[in-house]
Amino acid sequence: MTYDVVEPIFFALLTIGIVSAGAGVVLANRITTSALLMAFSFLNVAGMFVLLGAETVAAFQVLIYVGAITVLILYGVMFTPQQPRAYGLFFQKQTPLAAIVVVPIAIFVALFAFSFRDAPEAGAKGHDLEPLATSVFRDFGFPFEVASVLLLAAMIGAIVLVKRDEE
Amino acid sequence: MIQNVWLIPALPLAAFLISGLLGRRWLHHWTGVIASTAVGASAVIAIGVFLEVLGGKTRTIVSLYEWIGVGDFRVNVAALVDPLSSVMLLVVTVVSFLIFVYSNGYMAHDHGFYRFFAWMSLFVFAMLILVMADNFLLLFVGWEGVGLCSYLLIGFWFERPAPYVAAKKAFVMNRIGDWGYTIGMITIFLVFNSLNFTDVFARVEENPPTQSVLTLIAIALFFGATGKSAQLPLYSWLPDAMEGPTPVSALIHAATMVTAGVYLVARSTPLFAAAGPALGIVGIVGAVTAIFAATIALVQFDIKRVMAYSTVSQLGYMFLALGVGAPVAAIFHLATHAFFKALLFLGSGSVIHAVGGEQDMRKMGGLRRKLPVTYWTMLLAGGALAALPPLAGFWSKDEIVGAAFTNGYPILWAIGIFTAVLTAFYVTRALWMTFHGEPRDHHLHDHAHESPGVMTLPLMALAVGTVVLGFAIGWPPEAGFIHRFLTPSVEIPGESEHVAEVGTIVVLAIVSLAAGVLGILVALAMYVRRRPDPVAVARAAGPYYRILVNKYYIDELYDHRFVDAMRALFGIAWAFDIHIVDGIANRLGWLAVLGGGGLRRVQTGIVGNYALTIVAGLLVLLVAYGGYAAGVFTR
Amino acid sequence: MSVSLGAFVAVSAVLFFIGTAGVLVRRNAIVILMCVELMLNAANLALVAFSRRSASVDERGSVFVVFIFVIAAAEVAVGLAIVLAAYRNRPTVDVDEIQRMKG
Amino acid sequence: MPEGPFGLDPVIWAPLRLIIAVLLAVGLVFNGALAQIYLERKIQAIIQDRIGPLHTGPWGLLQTFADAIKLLGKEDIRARLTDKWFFLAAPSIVFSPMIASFVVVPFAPGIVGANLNIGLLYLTTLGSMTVLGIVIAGWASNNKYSLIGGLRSAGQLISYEVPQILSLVTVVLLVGTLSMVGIAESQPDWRINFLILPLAFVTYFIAGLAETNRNPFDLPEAESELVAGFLTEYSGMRWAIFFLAEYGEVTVVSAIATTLWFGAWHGPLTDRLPLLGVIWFTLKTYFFVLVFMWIRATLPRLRIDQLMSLCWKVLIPLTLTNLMVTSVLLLAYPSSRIPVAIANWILLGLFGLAVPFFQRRRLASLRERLRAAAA
Repeated sequence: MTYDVVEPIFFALLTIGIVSAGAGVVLANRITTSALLMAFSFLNVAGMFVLLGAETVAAFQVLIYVGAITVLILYGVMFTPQQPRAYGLFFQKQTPLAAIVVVPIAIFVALFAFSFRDAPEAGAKGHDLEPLATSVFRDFGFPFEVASVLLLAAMIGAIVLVKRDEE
Repeated sequence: MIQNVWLIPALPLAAFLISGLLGRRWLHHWTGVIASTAVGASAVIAIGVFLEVLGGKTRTIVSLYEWIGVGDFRVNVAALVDPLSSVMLLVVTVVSFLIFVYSNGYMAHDHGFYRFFAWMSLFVFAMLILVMADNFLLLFVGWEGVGLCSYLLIGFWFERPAPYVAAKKAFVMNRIGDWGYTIGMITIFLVFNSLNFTDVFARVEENPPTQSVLTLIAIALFFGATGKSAQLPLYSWLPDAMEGPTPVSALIHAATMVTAGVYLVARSTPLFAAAGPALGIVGIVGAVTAIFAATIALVQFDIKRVMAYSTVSQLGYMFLALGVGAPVAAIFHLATHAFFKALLFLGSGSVIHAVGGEQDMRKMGGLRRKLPVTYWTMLLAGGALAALPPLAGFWSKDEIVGAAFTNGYPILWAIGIFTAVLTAFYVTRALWMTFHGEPRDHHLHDHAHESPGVMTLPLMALAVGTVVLGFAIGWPPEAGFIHRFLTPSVEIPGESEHVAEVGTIVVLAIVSLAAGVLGILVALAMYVRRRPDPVAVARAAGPYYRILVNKYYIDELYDHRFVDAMRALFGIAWAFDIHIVDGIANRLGWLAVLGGGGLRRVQTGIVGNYALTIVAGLLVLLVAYGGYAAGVFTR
Repeated sequence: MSVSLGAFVAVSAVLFFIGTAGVLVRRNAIVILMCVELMLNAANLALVAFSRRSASVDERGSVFVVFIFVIAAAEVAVGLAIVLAAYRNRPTVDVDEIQRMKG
Repeated sequence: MPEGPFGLDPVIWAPLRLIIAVLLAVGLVFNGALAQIYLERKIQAIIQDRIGPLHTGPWGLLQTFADAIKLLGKEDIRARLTDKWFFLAAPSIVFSPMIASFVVVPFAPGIVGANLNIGLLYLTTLGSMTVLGIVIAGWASNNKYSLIGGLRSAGQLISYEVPQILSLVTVVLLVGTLSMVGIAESQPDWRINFLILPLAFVTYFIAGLAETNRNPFDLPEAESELVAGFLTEYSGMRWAIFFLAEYGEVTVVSAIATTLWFGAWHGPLTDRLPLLGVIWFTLKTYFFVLVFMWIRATLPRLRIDQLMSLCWKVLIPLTLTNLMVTSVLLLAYPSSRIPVAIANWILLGLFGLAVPFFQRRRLASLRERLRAAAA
């Protein structure tokens, strides 16, 4: 069993996981189910990253999406009342219209995507940790700083929004 | 040491940040100590830099970083350290330090203590940037910075209306001057394609542009200088600025900021020298301002206002010196004036402090015994102002007046001598009314007390400077240390200074000394012996006296003529705006309302609908892109 | 390299449009947030795929993924805060019933 | 390909290595948990001046086995209104990241499941996944005590992740690698990182206590206020899995501390007999496990607001300062580590001095308020 044989198998499994979990997020009636399926989908995407050889990004993916964003969303779910709803209240009224618009684009783009080919010399790429670190901290140092300011602003904004007025 | 010259402004900046951010809640009165220490450290470094410049490093440019780099437009944050700027650094830091120490006592009971020191530190920072800058833009940063601090500090007691109004007036008048500076700066960049002093002055010498362009630049810059240095026609903010705390008046409106204009012109000497009539204008404006302000000072009763008009007058002297081609004398007078005028202000502050905030000299009198230190130090400073040898003022003023004569401007020389008489008169009058005679208000007199040591020590230090400075660096006249030191950086190219013969110098010195003595004697005659009685003189000269008391009605003139004209203009503009501009806008508005009414239906308020629109737009884009790729649109 | 770059990008596209569909058809604000996250993840996948499989030697694509992480975290925090604030004003998280923006 | 250490062909060695590492991990977790429970009881008993388990087996050694058998044999209860799938999934979501952590733990030279170049990042990643399981457990139980316990735990874990990761980053800055093996190899002989970065270790250890929900940070399971927190509705084997996960986490945190600060497998004689490293490593790890127990027996539990303010107002500023100082000093003196060490010891000293000072001030203000309330 060489890696070339294993890779498509993993790829197929991960694809099934991503697509079915994604569809589950949209279709699930209960919001907690949606949230967990979303986390599962994120994990599968992380698997894809590992398959692509980007372990660092995969680790960040799990750390941020599963460890932080999903938990945040679960918090949101728990602070708002959720009840399973009748179909008419569950989907918006524009669903048929949305289907007409989205499906053609989706099919077109997905088919178009297959036209991308690997660069022949790209196969020998090693670990992504060092090039990633070099890029982030050297070439993109300034955007990195800006991103940190953005995070700070978001943090303050979120606190201000959620803070109750003290009377 | 010279590479660390940036520390000199950095320390006051740090003091500003610390006092401003932490002062209100935590540091309180420690801010005074912190700020004074920082400025003191700056002064020490400035002395080091000065010594190094003295040791032969006559021109160093310390570049911190590139501030602006757009195409050809390159501006560095860089310090130019040469004899001129090192002298200015020294004067600014030393005088600031003494005034900071003094302020610790003077402001001790003010609830805005930390605010005062934060802004004073910021001011020192901006002033140091101004004198260290190696290009016009960075100088402008300092220029605006000191203007801002001046505004903040004049309006320091903003709870009262007068300081607030005075601050606004100072700010607006400075802005008018800054407009001239900005025009000059932009023209410099357009003409020379650079804002660096070095580049600009080099190009002025190598391939000068037309005379008229140079004159325009010089006049515009000088207009900026008149705003900052309170010359005609933009002088009237300075007397009003006395509404600020006295240390502010001493530091900003006597010793440092108002000399920025002098510094600018001195720094731009090559430019002005090449600009033909510009120097003449500088000299005439200076001379007229000198005599003009001195006449007003004759009749003022507010002790600080006398000093303020005196400052305007002395600044006029400096411009006079610049105008007659003696920049060294101007800077020399700037330095000595910084000491004795700061001393006069601090002394008046001490008096005001002693009599509980009273500024009217008519209510003082006989304070000599109550305030011995203040009295003696102010007497020295007054002597310096009246140009009595061997005090500092004598050497520098004599050099200015002498230069006017030897360089061939006898009328300006005559004005200078006459102004010297007036100067001696009003300073004698002010000191007499304050310290001698019978106490006129016994209540104030009984409660007067000498200021604490933290205030009198700076007075004494400044007095030492007042006594020795002129002699130390001005001897022998026309060839003293200050000449040898400063000439390389302000020398007018291609024009050697007229060196007068010793005999001429002595005669000129005796004439100006006689002028000072004459003024003093007249004043003493009027106020000690009452012969002629000042009141009688005032009555006899009725209309002229009233003109002087009302400061030539300049404020009213500005108010009525300029402001009314502006109002009328604005009225027309307002009508145009209401009827034509707004009319068009309103008609367009109706169109928008009608169109919006139709489009309102699209705005459902349902987020999903908006998102769907976005995706539909994506679809349209894709179709368009597909068509483009397939070549539908090319055929 | 038996799985081509195109396949990864196709999966990314499918995930993206699943997310889009979710945003368009669901009514619950929190679910819509989740679907936006799915879309961001699809973009991440495409970026990493291009970054790893294209000719350039550095990790420019992955860098953008890192920035997307940052933005996603900020977005969720602020988005949830808005949802909670809106919920406090009107007891619903149904986007159809929050119609303050109606013209 | 890794070089086979015992003259073995690398083709044989590579899978063998994985098997050994997994066996070690499983052994550490399962046997370790049994041993740890026994030790915990005994140590607490000693500290509290009791005897502890005594009757089952010699010195009560078999007591934990008996307990384990009891738990296995218990009836599998699930309350009707719990959320079935989430209720079932939660224990494994908590347990599997913990067991997966052992893949990168370097037991001895060559004996490591996988020498990932992002090993430390991988560990923090897995640590963050635990939160999800706990939140789900709390929510699925359909019980307000469980829910509050779960939410508290999530808040606590997310908050303490920040100082924990910041402490780890300090070491990474010093060593220059994220690989656990690389970090272990960087501290030969006595030159362990603890001598250079003691403050980072202290902050990491405090954060680690919170991350594993141990005393004095065991708020999520505070019996006095929340019954047993998110564990309330769990019993039998599922409860045991949570428990195993907790002990496993303690072991992981101890193992990370050992690797990062105390030289991992390095010890006397390891240069001649590399396998001895396993023993050294286990001994060092268990030393920290014992410290965990010691702390549990001595310190009282914090209140939730104290817990949060400790994290956000003390630990995070402290670790950030430490990180900044360390990075600046490392940039300034790239060849020497002595300045970093000096700065770190000074910071640690300041921290140690400041604690009683602030504690006394806080107590004084509390007394003031009490007096005001009484008056």
